[in-house]
Amino acid sequence: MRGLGLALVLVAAFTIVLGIGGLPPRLDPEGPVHTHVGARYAERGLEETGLRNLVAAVLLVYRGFDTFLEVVVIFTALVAVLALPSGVIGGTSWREPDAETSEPDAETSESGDRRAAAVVDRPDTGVPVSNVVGFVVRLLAPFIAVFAAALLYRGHVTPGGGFQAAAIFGALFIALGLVLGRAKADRLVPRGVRPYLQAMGPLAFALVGLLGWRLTGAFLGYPSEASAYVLREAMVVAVEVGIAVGGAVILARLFQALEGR
Amino acid sequence: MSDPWSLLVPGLVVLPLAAATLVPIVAGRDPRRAGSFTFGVVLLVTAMAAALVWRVGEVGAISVPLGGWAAPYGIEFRFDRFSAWTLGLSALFAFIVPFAWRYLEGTLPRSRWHVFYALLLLNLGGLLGFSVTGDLFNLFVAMEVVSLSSYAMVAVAGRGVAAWAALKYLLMGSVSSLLVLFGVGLLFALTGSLNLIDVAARVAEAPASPATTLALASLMVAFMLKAALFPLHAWLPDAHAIAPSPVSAVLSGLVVKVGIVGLVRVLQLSAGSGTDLALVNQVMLVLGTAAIVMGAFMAVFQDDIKLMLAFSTLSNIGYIVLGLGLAAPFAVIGSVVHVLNHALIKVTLFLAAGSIIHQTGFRTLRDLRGVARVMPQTSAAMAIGALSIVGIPPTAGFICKWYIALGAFESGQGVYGFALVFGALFIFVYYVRMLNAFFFRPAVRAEVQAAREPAWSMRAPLFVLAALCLLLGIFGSIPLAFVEPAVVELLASMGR
Amino acid sequence: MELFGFDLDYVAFMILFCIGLHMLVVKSNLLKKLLGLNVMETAVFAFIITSGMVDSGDPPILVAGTNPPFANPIPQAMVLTGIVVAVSVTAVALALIVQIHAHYGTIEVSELKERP
Amino acid sequence: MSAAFDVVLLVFLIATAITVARSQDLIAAVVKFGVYSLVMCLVWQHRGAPDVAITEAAVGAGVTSVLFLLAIARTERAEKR
Repeated sequence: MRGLGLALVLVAAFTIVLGIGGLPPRLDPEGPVHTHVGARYAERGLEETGLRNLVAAVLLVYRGFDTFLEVVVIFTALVAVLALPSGVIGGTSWREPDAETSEPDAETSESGDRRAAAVVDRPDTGVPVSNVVGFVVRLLAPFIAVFAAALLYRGHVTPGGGFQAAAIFGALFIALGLVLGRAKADRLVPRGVRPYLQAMGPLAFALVGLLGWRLTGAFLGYPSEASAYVLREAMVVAVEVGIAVGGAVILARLFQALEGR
Repeated sequence: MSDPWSLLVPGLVVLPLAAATLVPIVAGRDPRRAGSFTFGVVLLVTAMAAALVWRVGEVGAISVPLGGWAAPYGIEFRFDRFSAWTLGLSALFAFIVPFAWRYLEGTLPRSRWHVFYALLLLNLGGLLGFSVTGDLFNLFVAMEVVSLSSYAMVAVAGRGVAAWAALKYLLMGSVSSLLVLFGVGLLFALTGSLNLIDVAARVAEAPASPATTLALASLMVAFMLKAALFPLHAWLPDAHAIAPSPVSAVLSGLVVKVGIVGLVRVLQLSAGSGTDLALVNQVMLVLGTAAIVMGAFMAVFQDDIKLMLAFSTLSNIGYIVLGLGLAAPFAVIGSVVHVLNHALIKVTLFLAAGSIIHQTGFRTLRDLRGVARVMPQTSAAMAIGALSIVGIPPTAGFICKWYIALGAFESGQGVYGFALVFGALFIFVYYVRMLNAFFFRPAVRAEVQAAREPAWSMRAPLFVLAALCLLLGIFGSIPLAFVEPAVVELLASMGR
Repeated sequence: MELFGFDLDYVAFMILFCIGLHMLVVKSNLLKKLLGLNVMETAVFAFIITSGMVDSGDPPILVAGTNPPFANPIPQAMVLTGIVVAVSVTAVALALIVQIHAHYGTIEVSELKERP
Repeated sequence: MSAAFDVVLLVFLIATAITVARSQDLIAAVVKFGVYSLVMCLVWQHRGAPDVAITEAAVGAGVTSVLFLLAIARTERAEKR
C-alpha cells in the first residue's frame, strides 16, 4: 500500500507539474481569465445587478443556479445523515420522533447488525459546561447574532453573505445548546417549524426564480429597470435570508445528528 | 407573457429538487403520503420531459439562458436530441417509485420513508440538471447532488456493512468530483469561461498546451471513475449489491451514466483542442473491451444475483465506452441509445431481483433454485430482462449491440466487433446459469416453495418494464433515428 | 513569484494536493483519509482562487478605495460553492464513519478488510 | 516584503499539512487541520478573496473541525499504525 501510494503521488505530482507549466502566466491583466467573462462583470456588474460585491453578484445574479444547487447539496447532506439507521446517528425523523419500536432489518443487513445496534449506547453528551464558558456564551450571544445579521445584510457591499451568516448562526445555536441545555435550546426553534426552516434555501430560490420568470421571462431573472430597484433588492434579500436561515438550521441539525441526538 | 418553454427546461430540474424539500412537510404523520407525492412529482416531470422531447423533434435544440444572461455570461441550459435521455430517466423513476411503495415495508422503518423518497427526488433532480446543463461548473454542482444522494441511498437500509460500502463509494466519488473541479478550474484559467460551447471554441482557438491536456485528462479520468470503467470499478459491486433493490436499480441503471454523459461532454470539449483524439479513442477501445471481458468474467463466478447484476453493469459500461471509442456513426448511435436501453433493462432486472429477494428472503442462486415455479410472472420479467441484456433479438439490448458491432466492422476495427460478440457469449453463460437455476432446478429451500408473487404495485411496474424491453427492441429504430442527427453533428465537430 | 520557471503558488498547491492524496491512499484510519481528502480539496480551491488573481489587483468589491483591475469574481464564487459542497460531503462521511465504528468497532481499513 | 510574507505563509501551510498527516492523535490532527485552514484563509485574504476567506474560516475551519471532533468523540482518538 505504501509503495503504491508513493508511486501514485509521484505520478500525480509529475502530471500536474507538466500540466500547470502550460498555463498562461498568472497575474497578467491581459490573460484570458481577465479579459473574457470576468471583464464584463467588472465593467457592468454594478450597473446590471446593483450589488457592489461582485462575488455576491456572481453567486446570486449571474450564476444563481449554481447557488441554488449548492443549497440543495447541503439539504441533501442533512437528508443523507438523517437517512442512516437510528440508534447510532440520532434524530432519524425530521418531524417529531415517531413511536417506532420495531426496526425491521434490511434485506442486506445481517443479524450482527441488530446486535451491534443493541450494544451501542448513546454517548454521554451531558458534559457540564464551566460557568465561565456559560457566562461568556450568554454574554456574547446577542452580539454574535447581530454580527451574523450584519454579515448577511451587508453582504451586497462587503465580504459576507448568506452562507457565512448561516455558519455563524448555526454555531450560535450549537453554543447555546451546550450552555442552556438541550431542552431550552430545542425550544429556540420549535420542532414543528423545522421542516419548513430547513427547506427554506431551495424554496426561496425556486419562488424567487418563478417570480423572476414572470417578471423578466427568464427563470431566476431579476428586473433590471431602475424603477424596479426595490423589488430587485427584495428578491435578493429573500434569497439571502433563505440561504442563511435554511443553512443555519441544517448545520445545527447536522451537529445534533452527529452528536447522537 | 413569457415563453413557457423557457420555464420548462429549468423547471425540469427545479421541480424535483424543490419537491424533495417538501416531502417531509407533505408526509406529515402518514409516511405513505410521501410515496404518492413523489410519484405525482415524477409523473409531472416525465410529462414535462416528454413535451420537451417532442418540441426538440419539431424545432431543434432549445437553449435557455438562466436569469436572462446570455452565454457565456450566465448559465445556459441546453435541451437537445441527446437530452432525450432525460425522458427515459424520469420515466424509469416513475416505475421505481411505485415499486418502492410496498418494497419499503419490511425494509425500512416508516419513520424513514420520507427520507428515502426525498433522496430519490434529489437524485432525479441532480441527474436531470446534469443532463441539461451547458455549463461546466453547474455540471459539477449537479453531479454533487447526484453523488451525495447516491451515497446516502446505499447506506439507507443496512447498518454497518452498508455504511462501509457507502463510505468506499463516497471516497472514490469524492476523488472523482475533485478531479472534475480541478479540470474545470484549469479550463477556466485557460479560457476565462465556463460555458461548454464557449470553452470548446476558445480551447480550439488557443495553441495546444499541456495544461489543456491535463484539464481534459483530469475530467476524463474523473468521469471514467464515476462510470466505474475498468480498472476504476472497485467501488461499484459492493455499493450496488448492498443497496436496497430500487436503489440498486437507480444506481446501476442511471447514476453510472453520469460518467458516460460526462465523457461525451469531454469528447465535445476536446474536439478542437489539438489533443490526439485517435489516442483517446484507442484508450477507450482498450478499456471498454477490458471492461466487457472482466465484467463478464467476474459475473460468472458470482452466486449472489445482485452482485451478478452489478458486474453485468461493468460489462455494459464497457460496451458503451467501446462504441464511443470506435467513433463511427453506427457505433456512437448504438452507444448513445444503449445508455437508455441499458438503464431500462437494468432497472427491470434489479426490480425483478428485488421482488424475488423481498418475497423469499434469499439472494443466491443456490438458495433461489426453482423460484420460477412459485413466482412465474416475476421470473418471466427477469428472463425477458436477461435475454435483453445478453442481446438476443428482438429485444432492446440487441439493437444497440448490433449497431456497435456494425460500427466496428464499418470502421475497419473488426477485432473489437469480435471482442463484443465474444463478450456477449460470456454474458450469455451467466444469465443462462441464472435462468437455469430459476426455471429448471428443483427448489431446495422450503421458504422458496412457500413464496408467492409480490403485491400488484410491485408487479405492475415490472410487467410494463419487461414489455418495454421487447417494444424498444421491435421498434428500436425510433430512438436510433431520433439521436442520429445529433450524433452526426457531434462526429462532424470531431472531424469524423 | 517564480521558482525554476514555475509559479510558486501553483507549486505550493501541488505539494498540498499530493500530501492530501498521500494521506488518502496510504493512511489506514478512515478519519485520516477524510482529512486527507479535505486537504486535497483545499489545495484545489487555492489553485482556483490563485488563478483568478491579477497583478496588484483589489478584491472584486466596488466600493470607495478599490480600483481596477479587480481579481476575477468567478473563481471566488466557484470556491465558495465548493467549500459548502465539501463540508456537506464531510458531514455525510463522518456520519458513515460513526456508523461503521458502531458496527465493526474499528475505523482502520486494515482491520475492516479482515471482517465480513 | 509582501513576497517574503507570501513565501512564509506557503511554507507554513505545507508544514502544517505535513503535521496533520503525521500526528497520530486524531484530535491533534483535527486541531492542526483547523490551523491549516486558518492559514489558508490568510493566503486567500492576501490573494484578494475576502469572501472566500471568511467562508473558509467559518465553514472550513469552524464547522468542519467541530464535526470531526464530534465524530472522534464517538469513535476512536488514536490512529493505529
